[in-house]
Amino acid sequence: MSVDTGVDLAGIPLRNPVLTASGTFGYGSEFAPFLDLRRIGGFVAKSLTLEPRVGNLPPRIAEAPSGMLNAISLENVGVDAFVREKLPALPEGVVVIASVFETEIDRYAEVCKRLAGVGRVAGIEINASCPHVKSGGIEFGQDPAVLAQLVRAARRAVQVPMLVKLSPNVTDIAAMARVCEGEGADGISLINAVQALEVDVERRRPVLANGLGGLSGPAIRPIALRMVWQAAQAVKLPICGIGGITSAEDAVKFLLCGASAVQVGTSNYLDPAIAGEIADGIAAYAERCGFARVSDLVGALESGTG
Amino acid sequence: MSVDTGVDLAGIPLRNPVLTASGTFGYGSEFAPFLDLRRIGGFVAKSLTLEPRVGNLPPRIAEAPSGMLNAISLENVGVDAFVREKLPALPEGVVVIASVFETEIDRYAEVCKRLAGVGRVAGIEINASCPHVKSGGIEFGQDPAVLAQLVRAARRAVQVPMLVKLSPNVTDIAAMARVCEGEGADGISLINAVQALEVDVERRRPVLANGLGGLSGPAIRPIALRMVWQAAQAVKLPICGIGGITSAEDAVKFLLCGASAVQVGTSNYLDPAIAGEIADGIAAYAERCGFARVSDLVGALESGTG
Amino acid sequence: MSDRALPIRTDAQVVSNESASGANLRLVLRVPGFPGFEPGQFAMLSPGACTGVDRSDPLLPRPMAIYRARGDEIEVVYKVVGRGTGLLSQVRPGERVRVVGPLGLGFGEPGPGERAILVAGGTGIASVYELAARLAGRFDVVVLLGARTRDDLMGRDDFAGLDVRLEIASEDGSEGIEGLVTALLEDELDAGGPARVYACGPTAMMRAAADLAASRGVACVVSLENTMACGFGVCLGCAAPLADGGSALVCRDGPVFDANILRWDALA
Amino acid sequence: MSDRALPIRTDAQVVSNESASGANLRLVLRVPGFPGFEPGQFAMLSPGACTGVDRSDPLLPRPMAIYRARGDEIEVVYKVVGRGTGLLSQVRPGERVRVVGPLGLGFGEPGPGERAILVAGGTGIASVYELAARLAGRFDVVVLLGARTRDDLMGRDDFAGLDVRLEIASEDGSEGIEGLVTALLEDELDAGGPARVYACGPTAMMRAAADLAASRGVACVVSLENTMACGFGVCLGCAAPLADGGSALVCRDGPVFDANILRWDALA
Ligand SMILES: Cc1cc2nc3c(=O)[nH]c(=O)nc-3n(C[C@H](O)[C@H](O)[C@H](O)COP(=O)(O)OP(=O)(O)OC[C@H]3O[C@@H](n4cnc5c(N)ncnc54)[C@H](O)[C@@H]3O)c2cc1C
Ligand SMILES: Cc1cc2nc3c(=O)[nH]c(=O)nc-3n(C[C@H](O)[C@H](O)[C@H](O)COP(=O)(O)OP(=O)(O)OC[C@H]3O[C@@H](n4cnc5c(N)ncnc54)[C@H](O)[C@@H]3O)c2cc1C
Ligand SMILES: Cc1cc2nc3c(=O)[nH]c(=O)nc-3n(C[C@H](O)[C@H](O)[C@H](O)COP(=O)(O)O)c2cc1C
Ligand SMILES: Cc1cc2nc3c(=O)[nH]c(=O)nc-3n(C[C@H](O)[C@H](O)[C@H](O)COP(=O)(O)O)c2cc1C
Ligand code: FES
Ligand code: FES
Repeated sequence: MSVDTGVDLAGIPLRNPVLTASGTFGYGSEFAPFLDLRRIGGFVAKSLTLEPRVGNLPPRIAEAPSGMLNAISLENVGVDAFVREKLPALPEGVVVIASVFETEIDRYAEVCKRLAGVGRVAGIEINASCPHVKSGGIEFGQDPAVLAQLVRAARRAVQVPMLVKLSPNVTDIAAMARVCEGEGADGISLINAVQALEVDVERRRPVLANGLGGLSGPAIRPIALRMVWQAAQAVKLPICGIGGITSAEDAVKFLLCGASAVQVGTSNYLDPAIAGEIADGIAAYAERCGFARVSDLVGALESGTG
Repeated sequence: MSVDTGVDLAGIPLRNPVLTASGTFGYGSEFAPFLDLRRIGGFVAKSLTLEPRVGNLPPRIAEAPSGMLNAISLENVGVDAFVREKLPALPEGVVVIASVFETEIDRYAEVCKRLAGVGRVAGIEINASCPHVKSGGIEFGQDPAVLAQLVRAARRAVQVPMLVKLSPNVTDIAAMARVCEGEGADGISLINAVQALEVDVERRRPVLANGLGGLSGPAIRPIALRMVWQAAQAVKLPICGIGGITSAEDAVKFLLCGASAVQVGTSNYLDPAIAGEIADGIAAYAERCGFARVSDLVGALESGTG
Repeated sequence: MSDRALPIRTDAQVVSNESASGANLRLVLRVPGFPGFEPGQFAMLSPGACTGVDRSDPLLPRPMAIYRARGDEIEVVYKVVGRGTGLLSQVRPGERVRVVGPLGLGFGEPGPGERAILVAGGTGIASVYELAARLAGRFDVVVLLGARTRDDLMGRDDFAGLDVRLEIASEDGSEGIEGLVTALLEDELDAGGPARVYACGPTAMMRAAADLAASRGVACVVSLENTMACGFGVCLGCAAPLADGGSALVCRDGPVFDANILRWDALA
Repeated sequence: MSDRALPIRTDAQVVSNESASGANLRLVLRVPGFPGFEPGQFAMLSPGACTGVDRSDPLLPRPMAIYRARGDEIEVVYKVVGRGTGLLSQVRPGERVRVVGPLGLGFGEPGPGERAILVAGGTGIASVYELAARLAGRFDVVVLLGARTRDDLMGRDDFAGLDVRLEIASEDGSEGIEGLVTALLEDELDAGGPARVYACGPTAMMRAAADLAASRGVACVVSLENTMACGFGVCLGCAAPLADGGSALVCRDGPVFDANILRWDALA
């Protein structure tokens, strides 16, 4: 492939713009049987909390039209086990971005501190789509003031490139992007799953034990593209585009809207090798359309529209 | 059918809870070849402006995963032609709800005045998902203060039952519902289409000439169910549930979440007789599950969940 | 303009669905109560609802010209270009396809003594077969078909069986003259005499045909193939911009339009 | 627990897909490089990707037990209960189905001298056939199958062809005794002697089997059929709550579990 597929995401050099999304790629090694992890730009690990956590009762997932709902809650091995057991299991040359979520700002900061100086961690993604106990369960990423506090605190604790992952459950995604830029984030990732509800008409209760869940998959892609485009108009920050990506063409749509890289999520469940195929397909698209660098696709959507 | 299918929506008595959504049912008579309009509860006509309007350039629609995008803009025949030509064309016994949208609050009020005292208009739905010129294009329904002004002004101009149709592009749908309740709306309808973007990777431009469009269809149903449930928790106002309804089961989900009635939208394009089948199916469901009245399904979702 | 028969909505039964030439297939559907149709009218088919498994992607029905009809059996000739037609190509006899139609307004007839020049390319060919069949014998009819290559040609043999003059152009010369169908049209128009042009195909082709006809002072109608959601005038998605600044609905006011009233530069 | 062969992901070719009894079908897939499997392991099949037309609804792959395998041909016996299995029932020989597997941990073997009591109902029957086949002859094997009615019974004749004792219960008495399969299990357990119970089927049935076994002090393993998104331990969607307050992943730590460690009241 004569095309230069390398991109820079917020100071993280990637061999290609295809990452995999937190919570959809485990801790990486689960995919080793299916995919050479060096074929993709890197992956974002399952979000980490200070202590190990057990998640919600089943059912935790449900199917939706062109998508799925999930309510896994905070289940993860905890930051220490991640550093001690999960990271060392990964082959050299695999770019790992750690994801952090917690229920209190100081806990976020503490998780970040535990990740500081860990060699294998190329960057940290702050998952702001977590219910904030103090503000009565609304997500950190839904209130500009709370988001600002979170990003400020995290920025102090993070030396490596720091991405902030935004919640789509907001009126004005551009405003949230500006908050991140103002508080010194190196980049933003969007979107997280869209808050949703599925109902079982036979039992007359929500399908998920937790009631509400997050909608992901192709169904939300047009919403994600809109938000990435709006964010790209509003800030200079590098953007990582996420939402319903199932093919190279889908990924290219995000790049054209202004994303420097993308994350493949739910599609990894359908086809654990898909991220590699998407990476190859983006290069093929660039070549076919006469782009010397994949990075030339970023923001190449014809303007004056939208 | 031994089941009582009648419901009351914000003071409008309906023979069954199935309405059809504004912009997806024309002015009613277009469906006469396919469906006896008396089989459904009624319909909401295409939103009306003061003067007739021509819409956007093509392409105005695009397909999306389990949904479609549209950017029709304000195209409609205008309130006067609606009253003069469209209403008289409808058979007796068809319940008609007029929908109003405009770019300025006083223009909204003026359209409502023109509809005042028109016998065939059983109710008025205020479409708040319209870009507000004065606030730089953000939707009336996206800013609580602007929404309050709109509802207040409309309330003064409307004597018949008044529904306010909410935009889903907000952080806190419950807050918007409370605004409507506070300003004297008789009910709320939700959701309108979700703001979205689809990209043509060959032309490297948005598929729609307008750029952004509204996502509708099954893809948004889990989002709509969540918002209807959240609104039902927040206000006592009757709710009309809208979003991706394709079957009686889908409609029942909205009733269980607290909607007193539903509106079928995009599905009318796929099958112009579907609203009638959904109405029959809801009655069949109620009978099968031992509900004497369809209205007993409203809010019957098992609590303690969500 | 022909007055329209009231459309119906029905779950039609698949009689047959066999490949014609190249990527083209011929679908025969039994549509109980089909009221007949005018040449140029179309139907909305729901491939998403084809296989009996309820599925919401792809969501929208697809507009297809009614190629011809025998009693309550209608025939559709279509090309597989994407997901909807791909699904349609998989339906088997006995399965059901939701059909809404006939829809739209057809081609009118030529004036007395006018020669009918039908120029069609690509999937547009399917829209003009019935027109040719009904005008054949009663008018002097010339059918000019264009395709990229021989295999793409729809209904070639059907046209050959009609009492019409048939000429073909293919871009690779594999059938008829090598080149564009508009070259054939130019010769026809140069022959002179009162005539009326009926064009259906890619927008660029129809625009060229319209310009040629206009330059000779010959009337020209075109049949547009806009993307559609409903097909019966309620979604307003198929609007075609008009020269006078207004817009018309392709599904309701068309798909056939007098070429002069359209705003060609803004046609999607 | 058997050590697991590394799973593969491949677009398997459909060899055949024919109706077995009632709403059950038997699908044979050619899976190049299939590494073999342990009884109780399963595969994720993507019916949404069946027909060759890219489609995103239904989205998720469906877990299916590997019924048996010959070289690189694997067999799946499934019941049409909804959209995914409905689509699966329509795939034709030559078409491709995405397969990820073998996944999960299988049933272990009984202890020396232990009688193997396999009790299965509904679609769970498909999970125990290979176990019966591999234990047959080497252990005293009893297979107890339950179904609503005769037609629902999966692989009846396959089991009959094995060197095992086969007993059947149907709710309508159309085959074997009239009643629930757990009644058969009770008799078996009353016969006494060292034994091990392998149960797969509806949750209520497995729970009853587990309770019966426990009351007799007999070991019991069950194979759970939770809804799954990935099948290989990354979505955390298939979690089964454990008695100790923790939770295990059905796809990775199961689907086979010692009945005692599960928190039955919270199983979905
Ligand atoms: C009134 C009318 C009559 C028609 N009659 C016929 C007919 O008789 N036979 C026939 O084969 N087709 C006909 N078409 C075109 C047909 O509707 C489209 O080819 C079809 O909708 C494509 O659906 P798809 O899902 O397969 O393609 P999509 O997946 O929707 O799109 C795939 C590709 O097909 C192309 N495409 C999409 N829509 C159209 C379109 N409307 N016209 C041309 N290319 C398109 C796009 O460039 C896209 O890249 C007609 C269209 C109209 C409006
Ligand atoms: C490890 C494992 C092995 C399995 N092996 C087999 C097998 O060999 N043969 C077989 O036929 N089935 C098997 N199943 C069950 C099978 O996965 C489901 O029946 C299937 O996913 C249903 O998909 P659907 O789209 O057709 O139904 P859906 O449209 O998803 O659901 C339709 C109805 O099916 C029921 N249903 C959904 N999921 C399940 C489920 N997991 N189990 C039972 N009922 C369900 C629901 O009640 C729902 O009302 C297995 C499940 C697991 C977890
Ligand atoms: C089962 C599941 C678990 C997820 N867990 C996380 C998580 O722990 N942290 C996070 O930031 N995002 C999480 N996500 C969100 C995804 O990373 C992604 O933002 C979202 O699914 C949209 O992308 P997609 O449509 O490609 O899946 C999860 C998504 C799913 C489906
Ligand atoms: C083509 C199109 C045009 C629409 N026009 C209007 C409109 O004029 N006024 C309005 O309130 N909603 C309009 N809507 C939104 C619908 O009424 C409905 O709220 C939305 O489509 C969600 O419902 P659905 O998923 O069932 O389609 C339109 C929707 C579509 C698809
Ligand atoms: S396709 Fe809906 S109005 Fe023409
Ligand atoms: S199915 Fe995804 S973790 Fe088990």
